[in-house]
Amino acid sequence: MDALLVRLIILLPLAGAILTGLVPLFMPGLRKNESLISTIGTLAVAVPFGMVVYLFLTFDGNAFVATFYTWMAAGDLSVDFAYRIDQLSLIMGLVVLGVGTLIHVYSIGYMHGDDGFWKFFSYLNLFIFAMLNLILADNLVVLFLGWEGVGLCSFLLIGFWYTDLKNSAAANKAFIVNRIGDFAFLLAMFLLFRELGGLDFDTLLNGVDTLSSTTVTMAVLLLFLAATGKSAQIPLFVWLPDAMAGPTPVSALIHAATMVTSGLYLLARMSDMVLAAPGVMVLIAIVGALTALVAATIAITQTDIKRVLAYSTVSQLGFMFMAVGVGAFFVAIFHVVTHAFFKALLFLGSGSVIHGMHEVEHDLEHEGHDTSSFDAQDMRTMGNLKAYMPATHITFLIATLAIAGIPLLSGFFSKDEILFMAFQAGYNGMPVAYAVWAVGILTALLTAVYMTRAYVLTFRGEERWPEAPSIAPHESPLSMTLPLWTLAILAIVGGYIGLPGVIADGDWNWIHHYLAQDYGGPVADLADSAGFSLPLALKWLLIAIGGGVAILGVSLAWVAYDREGLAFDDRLRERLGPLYGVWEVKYRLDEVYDAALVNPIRDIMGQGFAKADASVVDGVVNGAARGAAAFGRVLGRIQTGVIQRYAVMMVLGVVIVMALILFV
Amino acid sequence: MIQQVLFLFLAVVAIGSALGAVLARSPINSALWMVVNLIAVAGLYITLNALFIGVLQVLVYAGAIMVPILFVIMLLNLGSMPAPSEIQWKHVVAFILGVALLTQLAFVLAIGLDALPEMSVSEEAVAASSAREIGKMLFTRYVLPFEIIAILLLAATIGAVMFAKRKFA
Amino acid sequence: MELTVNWYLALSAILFSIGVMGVLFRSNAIVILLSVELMLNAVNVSIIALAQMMADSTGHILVFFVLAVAAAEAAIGLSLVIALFRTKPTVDVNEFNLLKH
Amino acid sequence: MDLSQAYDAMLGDLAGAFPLVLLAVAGLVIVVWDAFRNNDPLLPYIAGGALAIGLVFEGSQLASEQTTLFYGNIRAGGFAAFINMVLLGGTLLSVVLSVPYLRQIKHAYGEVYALMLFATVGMMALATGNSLIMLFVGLETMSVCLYILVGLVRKDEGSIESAFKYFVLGAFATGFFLYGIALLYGATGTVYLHEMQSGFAQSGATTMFWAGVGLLLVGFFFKVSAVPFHMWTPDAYQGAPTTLTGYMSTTSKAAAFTALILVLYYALPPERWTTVLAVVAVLTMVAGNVLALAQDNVKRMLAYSSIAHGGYILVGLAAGTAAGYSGALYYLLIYSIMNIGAFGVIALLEWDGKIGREQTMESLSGIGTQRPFLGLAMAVFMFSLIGFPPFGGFFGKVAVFGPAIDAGLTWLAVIGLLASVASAGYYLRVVYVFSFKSADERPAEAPATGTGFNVPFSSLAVLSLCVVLLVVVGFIPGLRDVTTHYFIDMAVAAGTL
Repeated sequence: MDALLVRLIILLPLAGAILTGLVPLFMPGLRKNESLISTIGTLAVAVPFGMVVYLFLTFDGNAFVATFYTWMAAGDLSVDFAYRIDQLSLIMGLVVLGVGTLIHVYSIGYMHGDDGFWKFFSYLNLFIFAMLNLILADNLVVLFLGWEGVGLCSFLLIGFWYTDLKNSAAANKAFIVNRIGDFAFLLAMFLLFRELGGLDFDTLLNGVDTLSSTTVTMAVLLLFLAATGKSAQIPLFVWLPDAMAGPTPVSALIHAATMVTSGLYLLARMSDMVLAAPGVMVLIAIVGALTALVAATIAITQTDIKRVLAYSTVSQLGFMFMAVGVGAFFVAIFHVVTHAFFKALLFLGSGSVIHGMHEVEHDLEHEGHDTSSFDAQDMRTMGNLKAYMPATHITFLIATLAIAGIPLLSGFFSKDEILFMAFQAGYNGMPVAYAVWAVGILTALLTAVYMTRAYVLTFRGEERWPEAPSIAPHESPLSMTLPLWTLAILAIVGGYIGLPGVIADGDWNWIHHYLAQDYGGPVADLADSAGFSLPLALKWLLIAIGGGVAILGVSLAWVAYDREGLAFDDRLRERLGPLYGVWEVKYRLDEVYDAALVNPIRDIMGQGFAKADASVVDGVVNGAARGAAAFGRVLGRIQTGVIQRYAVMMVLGVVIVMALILFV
Repeated sequence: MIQQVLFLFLAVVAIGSALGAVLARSPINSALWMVVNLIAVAGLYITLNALFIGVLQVLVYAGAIMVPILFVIMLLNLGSMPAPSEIQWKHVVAFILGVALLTQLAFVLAIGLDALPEMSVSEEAVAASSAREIGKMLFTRYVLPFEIIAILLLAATIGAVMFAKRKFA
Repeated sequence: MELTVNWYLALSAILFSIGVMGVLFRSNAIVILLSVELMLNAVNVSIIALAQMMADSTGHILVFFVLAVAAAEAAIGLSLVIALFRTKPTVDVNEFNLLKH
Repeated sequence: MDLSQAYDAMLGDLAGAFPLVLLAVAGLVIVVWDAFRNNDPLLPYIAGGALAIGLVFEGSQLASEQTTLFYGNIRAGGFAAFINMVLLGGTLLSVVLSVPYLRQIKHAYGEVYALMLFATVGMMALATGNSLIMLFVGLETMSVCLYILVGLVRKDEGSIESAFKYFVLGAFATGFFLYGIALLYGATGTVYLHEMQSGFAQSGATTMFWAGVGLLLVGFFFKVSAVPFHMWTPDAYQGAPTTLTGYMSTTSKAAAFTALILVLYYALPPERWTTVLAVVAVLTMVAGNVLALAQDNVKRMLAYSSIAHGGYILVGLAAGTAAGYSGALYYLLIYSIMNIGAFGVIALLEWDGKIGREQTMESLSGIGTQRPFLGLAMAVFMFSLIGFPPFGGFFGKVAVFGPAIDAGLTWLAVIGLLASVASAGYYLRVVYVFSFKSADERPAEAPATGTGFNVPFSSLAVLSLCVVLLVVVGFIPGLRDVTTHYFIDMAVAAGTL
């Protein structure tokens, strides 16, 4: 029964993708039938969600594996198509399918009238299918299939509105940057397979003790590199902000709630192995903290509402990596859950706003205005939207307060737990963790500031678009606001699954008990953290600091931006001087990559570069590709078309081959 | 003794005519030098007591292959190529590579052949190289490659007709 | 000095190298064809010498096949030269560089 | 040996080598038929029918024990059945794709199908041959037929030029190959692959043996277009009719690689050549990918990409283990499907024989939105060529890189993986230009691209089949294992068969 359910959970989204994708491809008449397509597409996710809820409720604490079939059994390698149901995969399944269902519903309204409506639902279903493969897999191979599958869907969806050249460039950039991470993943798999002779999680995690510390370190390092690609950490985070070119529901589902957290999931799944590589964990903590800070500072300066949210996502992912770095895997997953709620809510809210602003743009065009410079995502043209979009306003406010960490909302509990764990790790003899904690506190303050800024600039103050208020946006349809309200409720109460340790000695931290290994779950726990060695007063103090900076940040920013509006940005720029400038240009990371990697290649390769197609991929990836292409053109000169040159090359080859075989 | 003298004579002729074929300005001269070379090599086969192959060499190579080549040269009315005005770098590279290859082959011969016995064409060898023995082998042991060679020749004929015919339908 | 199989093999190597040089140096398509034939011919000398040394008729069979292949290649090569000559009245291979880079 | 007895035994052998015989006879029938009824539209059906029957026959032999026929000259059953299926299947798909294409470019000669069958006979002889004589004859039969097919569009000077280049360099390479055979024959006293190791041990002519191996490898490197013996490849691929480019880029490479595997596995002691193969593999992967990145012409780009894929396969061979060889065979299967499909799509976007030679990537902008099916199929082929899961290409790459790492060649596999990451640059560009650009962005000076000709049902079916195969091939249970048990016992390989 349960095995059958697992099959259905996996296969229904695939069936949905085929029905909404391939059938309309060959029967163009169906493409415009939005109600049919959206019904199929949404049910293909909603029904599996119900099944996961059932599995979750009837789960008896014993992990079980549903094997579809043995896929290859070549030599030592035996790989099954097997899916694992345990605490971790159930939690992830609930989040992915739950948020996924809501976003499908939301998309019905958001994508209404788009030519690619059917394609969009097909891609979304395909994404859910791949994501389920990723989180339910029982071995690294199937997980990797899902891992690449979500990358593919991400590529397709970022480039969805492909008539816009920039979108395609962003899609390519995301794809190619991620290939670097995937490549590390493959190497880790090969390495582990060679050492352990199997790739299913039981073999891997039971075999950790038999591995040499070098091997473990290498493997964890490679897995971490893979995670930095998918979860957008330094140095591979440059793709995520650009990925916002896709439709907003995609940003919410893939680039905030689910796909980008798969790096965290991977590390949590392999937590026993990660714990065996303490050196790498320090690196993870540092990278996480740096990413969180860097992204938060950039977010303060952005004016595009989706880019603010994108950098905020990068920053929050940094928090999660901090948790992993100090060995608190379950907290990372906890933050994944709460973050999925409020960040999806924020994106959907911004989508609702953009939807409304497009309406404004349309009306302006109707009135004969020149709208070529009008940007529906620019917060500088918004303001006072609370008057026009009440539901969006309230839900966005809730999400803002939640992500800022205002006490008793979901973000507070999970973020506080991360900071607490970091501090405790320092207390338990990991000096760098204190620094991580300090950076975390600073970042929390910045988070409160930039999110409040985004909220105030968008919803408060006065209208800044032309012809206001005679032309005004309207509230989005029910199919869009319903998911907003649902997520808002979750963003409020979601944190109560993990109450802090000061309450009832940690007994009420349900998610800790559910996931962590000491309690039967699959996620490892640092052995000494179970003792909660910190004095009680210190614990309360830490909570107070965490809540305090959030309240401080929100109130400061609220007062400042409510009073001065956009002008406060300029005051900040003056006050902070060059620092603000650095943030504004995003630390010039794209340019640094250019200077470090691209330009030298270009200089060496000389001419031919300028002719290269400028539109394929921009930034780093583009540059590297163009550099290689230029190199190719140089190599290509050997290909003169004259037979005798070819023959000379061949004889050169003969001489080399003979020399190698005779004298080496 | 007579064998050595004969070998040396034929070898000198073969190398000389090969150089002539490669170096001659006019393609006609090249082809004629080539014929000399092929006949000298046929002579070498005979010094090895490989009579059947020697005869075949003259018949097939010198006869069936060289004649069409001469035909084509005359058909296209090809004159001499102009002498190269200056030495091009590609010629230098080509020469160096050719010498390198020859050196490697010489190395192989110098080092590698110690293990091989000295030349003495036995009665067995004479028997093994007879037309009778070769024919028997061709039609039993190597009948499959023999049949495939037939296909190869058919394909080559089709191709030659296809390329050379003025209008092919 | 005894006449050994090495003499034949050395001669074969020299002829082979001359053939290679011919392909590399001469730009006349027909001479290139001749040089390739020279290479095959040179290898035949080796094969026959080795076969006679071992009193094995396999080598003769091999040479028989090489002769057939050489004939086929000559036919294809010549017809290609004729076809090329029709597109452009020259046999200088340097002139044929439409496809490159 | 009594001749009549010999002929009695041969009758049984003929039945064992049934597909080879059938193709040869079908080819002869086509030639004769064509002489009486010129370019009869029935001719491709004869070819297709023979190929299909051969395919079914080999399928039935897949599980049988490997044997040799014709006095040990050729293999049948097991291993041979697998590779013959790849060759026959690839040829069959190419024939089906070629029929409408050749008609469109007005070169639908009956002889083409006879030549394709003859070439396939040569390939099968090459891929399953067990003696150097068989390898040589098979290689030459295949090559001669391919020279002719490349130059099929005679009125286009590019086509005839590419055939001439291919021919001259091919004949040149044959010289080296043959020299290698001669030296090996001298050093071991035999031409049979399975006797070579013991023959080598007896004679002790080490240098001569290894020199022979080196020259033999050169011949193979040329045929599989490994760098630096690849120079003919882009020119020949570009000038050939597009569906036939797909044919020669897959089946001929598969045959040559298989023969190389047989030689390495049965005839050579596993030392020395690892370095050579590894070095050549690196050169091939790097140069192939880098050159492809710089290409604007679609066909040329695919030609360089196929060079790079040869490099990946060489990585598996360099491992020198049973897993590496079987991985290489598996890769050949998947590679054939991908490339036939990709060239098939390109072929359907042409409307005369010359356009393929000149068609640039940009001139095909937005073609994927105008022809959604072709766009989708091309995207699948490109992603598979990148080696992106869940498409077949990924499993192929795992099958060759994994054994290399197991054999201690981690650096080689890393270079291979990096190279395939880089390859995403140009494959994605095709996807991007086809589907993400609009037709208005086609450069004005580009040759006017129509939307190609109307796609006949047969071509659609073949492309769909390729797409479906690529999506499911990695997931067919047991398929990967088929090739592995051919190489189980490395130790007894020599001398026994």
